[in-house]
Amino acid sequence: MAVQSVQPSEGPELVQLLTPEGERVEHPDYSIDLTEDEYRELYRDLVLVRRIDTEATALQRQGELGLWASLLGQEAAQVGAGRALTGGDFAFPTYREHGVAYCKGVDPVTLLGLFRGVNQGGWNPHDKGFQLYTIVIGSQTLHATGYAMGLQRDGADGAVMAFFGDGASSQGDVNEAFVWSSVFQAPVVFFCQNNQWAISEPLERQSRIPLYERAKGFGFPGVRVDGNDVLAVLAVSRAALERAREGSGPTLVEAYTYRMGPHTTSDDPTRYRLAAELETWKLKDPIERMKAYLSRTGMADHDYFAEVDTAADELAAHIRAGCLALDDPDPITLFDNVYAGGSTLLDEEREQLAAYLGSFEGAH
Amino acid sequence: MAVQSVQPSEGPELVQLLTPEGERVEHPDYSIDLTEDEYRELYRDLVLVRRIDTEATALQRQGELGLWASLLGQEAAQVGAGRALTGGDFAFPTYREHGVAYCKGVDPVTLLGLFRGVNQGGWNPHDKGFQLYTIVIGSQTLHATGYAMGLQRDGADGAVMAFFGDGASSQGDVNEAFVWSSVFQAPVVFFCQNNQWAISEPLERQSRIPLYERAKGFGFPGVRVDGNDVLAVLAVSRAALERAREGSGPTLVEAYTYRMGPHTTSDDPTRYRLAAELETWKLKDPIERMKAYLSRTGMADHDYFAEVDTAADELAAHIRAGCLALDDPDPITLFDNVYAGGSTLLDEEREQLAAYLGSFEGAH
Amino acid sequence: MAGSTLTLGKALNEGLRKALEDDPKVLIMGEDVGRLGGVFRVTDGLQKDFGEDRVIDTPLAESGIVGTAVGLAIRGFRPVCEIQFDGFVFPAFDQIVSQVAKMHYRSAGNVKLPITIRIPFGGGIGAVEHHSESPESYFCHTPGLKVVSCSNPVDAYWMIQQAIASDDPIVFFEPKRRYWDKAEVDPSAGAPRSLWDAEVVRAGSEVTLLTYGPSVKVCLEAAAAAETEGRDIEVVDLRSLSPIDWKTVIASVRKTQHAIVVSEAPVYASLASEIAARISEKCFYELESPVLRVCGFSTPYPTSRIEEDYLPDLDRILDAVDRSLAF
Amino acid sequence: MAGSTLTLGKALNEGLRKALEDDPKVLIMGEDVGRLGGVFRVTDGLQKDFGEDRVIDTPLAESGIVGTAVGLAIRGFRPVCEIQFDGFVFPAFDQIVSQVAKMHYRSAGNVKLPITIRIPFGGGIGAVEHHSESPESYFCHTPGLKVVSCSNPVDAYWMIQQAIASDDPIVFFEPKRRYWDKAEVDPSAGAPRSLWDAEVVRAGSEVTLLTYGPSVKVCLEAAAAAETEGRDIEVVDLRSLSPIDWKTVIASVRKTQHAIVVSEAPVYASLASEIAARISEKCFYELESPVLRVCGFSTPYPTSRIEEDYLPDLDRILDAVDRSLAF
Ligand SMILES: Cc1ncc(C[n+]2csc(CCOP(=O)(O)OP(=O)(O)O)c2C)c(N)n1
Ligand SMILES: Cc1ncc(C[n+]2csc(CCOP(=O)(O)OP(=O)(O)O)c2C)c(N)n1
Ligand SMILES: [Mg+2]
Ligand SMILES: [Mg+2]
Repeated sequence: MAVQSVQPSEGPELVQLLTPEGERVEHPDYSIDLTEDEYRELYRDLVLVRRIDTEATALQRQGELGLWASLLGQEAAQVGAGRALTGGDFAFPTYREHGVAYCKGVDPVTLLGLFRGVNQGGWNPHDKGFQLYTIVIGSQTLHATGYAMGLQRDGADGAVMAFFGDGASSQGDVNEAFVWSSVFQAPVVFFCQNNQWAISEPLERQSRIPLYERAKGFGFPGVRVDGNDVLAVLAVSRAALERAREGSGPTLVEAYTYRMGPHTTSDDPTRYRLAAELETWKLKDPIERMKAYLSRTGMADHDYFAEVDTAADELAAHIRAGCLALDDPDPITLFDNVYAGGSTLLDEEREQLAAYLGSFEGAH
Repeated sequence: MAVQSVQPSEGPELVQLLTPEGERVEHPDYSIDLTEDEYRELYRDLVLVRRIDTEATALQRQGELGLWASLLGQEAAQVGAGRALTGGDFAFPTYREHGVAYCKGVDPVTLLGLFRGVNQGGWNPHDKGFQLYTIVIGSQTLHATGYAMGLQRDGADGAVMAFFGDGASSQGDVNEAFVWSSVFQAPVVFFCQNNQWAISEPLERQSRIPLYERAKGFGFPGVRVDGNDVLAVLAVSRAALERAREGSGPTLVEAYTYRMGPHTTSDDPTRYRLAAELETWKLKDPIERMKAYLSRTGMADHDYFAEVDTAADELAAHIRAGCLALDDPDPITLFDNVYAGGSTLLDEEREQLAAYLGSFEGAH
Repeated sequence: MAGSTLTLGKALNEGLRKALEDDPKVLIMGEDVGRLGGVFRVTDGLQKDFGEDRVIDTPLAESGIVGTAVGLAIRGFRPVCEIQFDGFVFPAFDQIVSQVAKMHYRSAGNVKLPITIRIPFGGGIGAVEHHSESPESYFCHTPGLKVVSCSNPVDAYWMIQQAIASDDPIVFFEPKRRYWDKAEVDPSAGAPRSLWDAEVVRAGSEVTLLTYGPSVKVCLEAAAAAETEGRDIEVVDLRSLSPIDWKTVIASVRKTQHAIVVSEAPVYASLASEIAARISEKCFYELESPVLRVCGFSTPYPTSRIEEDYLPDLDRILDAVDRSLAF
Repeated sequence: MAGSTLTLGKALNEGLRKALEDDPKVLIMGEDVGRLGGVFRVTDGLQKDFGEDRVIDTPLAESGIVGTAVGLAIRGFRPVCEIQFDGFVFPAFDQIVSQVAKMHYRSAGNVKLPITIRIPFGGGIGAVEHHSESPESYFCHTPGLKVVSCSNPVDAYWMIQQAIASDDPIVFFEPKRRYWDKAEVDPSAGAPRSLWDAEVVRAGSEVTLLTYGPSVKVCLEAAAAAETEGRDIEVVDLRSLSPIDWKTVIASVRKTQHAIVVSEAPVYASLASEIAARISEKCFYELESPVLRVCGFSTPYPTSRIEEDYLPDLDRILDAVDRSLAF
């Protein structure tokens, strides 16, 4: 494939390998060379991940989910990062990493349990190398750092990726994670999706300077990548993970992207941001540019795109059916798994609730 | 006075105006030009501040104080910073800022209350522009930032100085203070005394890179100054405070110094650090170099030094007498000032204790 | 100005507006409190009218919110901090417990911290983890703090103003699932009672329900339901959780001789424990049955699809009433 | 191996050493725990013998200590975190309450966090602010945590090992003013009892003192003093604070019919409240007098020169015994 030498469309510090128009560009430090199949697969990932999101949003509107946190617009950031992760790696997500979950092999249906309110995450983190969603902003960056310290102590080969948002960069925990990972040279990549907003607050409420520069203050490299360019994100993430695995310590990756939807389905972004901003970012859509690239280079044609759409439809149907099959838990299970070793206090309370619930039986 | 052009004895990033040998040197960005009186006064400050420290240490050894946190070796850092503060400025100390307290006009005797255990700080922060000692590491940096935001809102002219140590740089709160002050361009100077140790932990446990560089990650300037050079500290602090007052936001000043004593009188530094290190730093003594400078330039002679020593003796006598006069509080005062507006719960408890204590009266 | 029908959320909004108008030193600070007006719209319109310097959208850092509020208070301001949800107060816990609560004591009264920390609390809104908690006991156990909770629009309007006017730091718990409850609020009437007084919201003779915040409504409903069975239940809205208005509480229990504490918080080592312990001590001879507690279980707050089984509801309260009276 | 006389601090040190020897996954982490061996020397010599990778001097950040311990535990380690003093646990409170306590529940049992958080607690050592607190009630009120406290060298040696071996997160309170108390400890004897059992440390018939940690010794002294006046007092060392061994507690109170809870923590909304509430409920007919609480007052911990008046001491306990029996 011919790689054309076009200047990236954003500031020089932004790593970009694919322009919004779908043209390949070069970068002095980062490059990528995939097979045609791999390029096509990335496109497929992007489409399926978006479909997970639209289907879940629809399910929320129909009352099947209590809430949904949409990743619309952030597909490339998540697929690029998620596909950079290998078997021995472990990811620590926020509540929006549906695309990373998908890459890590988490069945999208199990993602819905939390948002439906039937569980707090239906997958086993140890099986997937993907921790449960963390809602308290920033906490997981310390967990990721600790896990990475564990990898070091085990002499294991893997690395860790900690996900967080632009808003999270202000939390003490996140900055402590920067201190610790640097001091211990822990094999962790801090992957910040700067989607420009923390609910209603624009980036200026968190920082006066680009977020990737935060790393400088802690003694490790920071890099800003076009978060809507899946190739660039993949390249940058792979390099950062490789650096971590080699024992060179942490890297901060700032994936510069945009939250195209509301913060969650409970949010009304028209109260705080202008439609024009959205329009600008629509032109940088992560899927469109990959599609243009595949078309332009002849790596994929209409049939392939149609096939992907069919797969997306099937996935959506699977999600919908799976969601509706997610039954409410038995009330008495609310006592389960508070402790690994049980507790006499809970035994007593469980008995009380069981007796109380039992008192209604036959009453109706 | 002739200012000789001698290279500073430390790395190029270290701002120094007076070498350990007492020679004046120039710096491209910072300079100072004081009257002879002012130079002499600084020397006097250093000597008196050290005497406060030695007297308090002695009082602790004699059982008159429960604890003392010595500032030995950090006199120049504190006097330089303290003398840079002007009337409208407010300082937020740790537990070791006896020298700053002295500069802010706090009677050293009132400093002892906390260490004797009769109160938690005997001065009124509002009167002195000097907040009470803060023991929980790092908390005061946020208070300082908030106070600075208050100055902004009042349209007041002052600035704030937040003191903390090298160890504190790892705390979430300190890094949040960096975020906030930068976002709001608050008029605050973060004054970090890097005395190389956080109890038994050397700087490497907190950072891989020089601490003054932390500021870069938050978008404001950081500068490292020779913390044993009172002239350089004064110059750098004045510049940073001026910058804050002008509305240009925070500065991080790292005063590079050394904790010559134990962490506190409870500590035994021989367990974790080498005597050789101490010897090296002795050669950089902040008082000796100022004395050499004054002698060399003829600004002061033996008589002046003797007069200062006499003043120090008097101060020591004042401290000792004052300390011994600090009486134990009446037990019943333990209920005082929990609330500004009182509390029925405390009223009840106070009555109970009073009755209980009363029951012993006459019993003996 | 005549009264108008307000939701509890709007009553808080009006109370905050009044406080901002009355005292230029009052500030509002928190995540999304400005342009958005808060995720529950409690601060809606306030930034527009009072400016960005007084209604401050802060960085996303709770310790920073409370820690800078301390500094602002030392400078003479009266900050009102919003914590977005109950489960997000813990990053600020150190600043609250070791600084906010202790500064007045530490300074022998020289430094006052008139800070109000608003926390929407409690469950029942079908939310995800950390959005339905009842952490009030942590704050009640902390000397130096005062803790209050409103249960209705009238109290919301007045109590928030009283809290802001207090020279002590106050943790102000707002029953989030009652934000949309409505009542007539008359600003011209004046505050109906002190911030520290409990209120007998329903008089009765047989058993006393002691409660606060979101559970007041549930208790009133339980009392109404019990009435149809001929039971006469008294309901006390504690309003102030620390300190508690023991006089009102003890008087009620002395009268009914049966007491039940109702709260959503996990029961173990909680404010409900304190109430039960103190009543048991003070009304030792008057009590005809043990003080019962209908509270959250000793588990983390569960997923929303079973939260109704976790929360004290009408049936669990009535069951306790039966047990209390049948003892 | 025969027994030897150890201080409580040294017994903990030996217990930690045993845990490190027995399981390569056990780690120790905290401020100054390595080279210095901890400010109380509880980890003395461990870094030298087990290396810097297993006995880790951490950055000065408590949230970081606990937060990274969570990650290490997910990776399969068993971290033992030291919080240097009671008053410095609060920066880690969010990680403890929202992560450590909830991870097992959140993950439906898939993720275990066998983390031990050691906290030297309590007053009486003449220290400055934040160095004498008793924050155990905060943790007892937090579902998902277990909370224990040792009171003597034998328990210190065994309980720390049992805590580390537990698959649940445990907050382990060490009575700092008892670090220098001595007793015979025999490692070959085997743990005398389960971590969750209370112990009747002195049998008696007239009144039960329920206590833990540093106050156990005070209660035993009070009981001894009372004996000279012909009073027969039972002392129960709770050992496990959450959950409590109610069987032992209730059995004792049913026997003596008088109960007094002794704890240094501020009394309001505390663990002592829970104990009083539950005993009042469970022993309603057996109790001959109200459950009394001899605890810290509802003030911040005072300056050291008056801490003796704040702390429950022998006289205040005996006064309560008198009041209980005279009721
Ligand atoms: C400690 C904490 N405070 C507040 C919240 C409420 N909250 C949820 S998401 C969010 C904004 C997060 O912004 P960002 O980090 O940029 O991530 P994004 O949602 O944009 O992906 C806030 C304030 C929370 N979850 N945790
Ligand atoms: C939150 C907190 N954790 C732990 C401590 C115990 N402690 C007191 S001083 C200190 C070291 C501080 O080091 P540094 O910040 O470098 O200041 P220095 O003492 O050297 O002046 C520690 C760990 C504390 N006071 N606060
Ligand atoms: Mg964001
Ligand atoms: Mg230091």
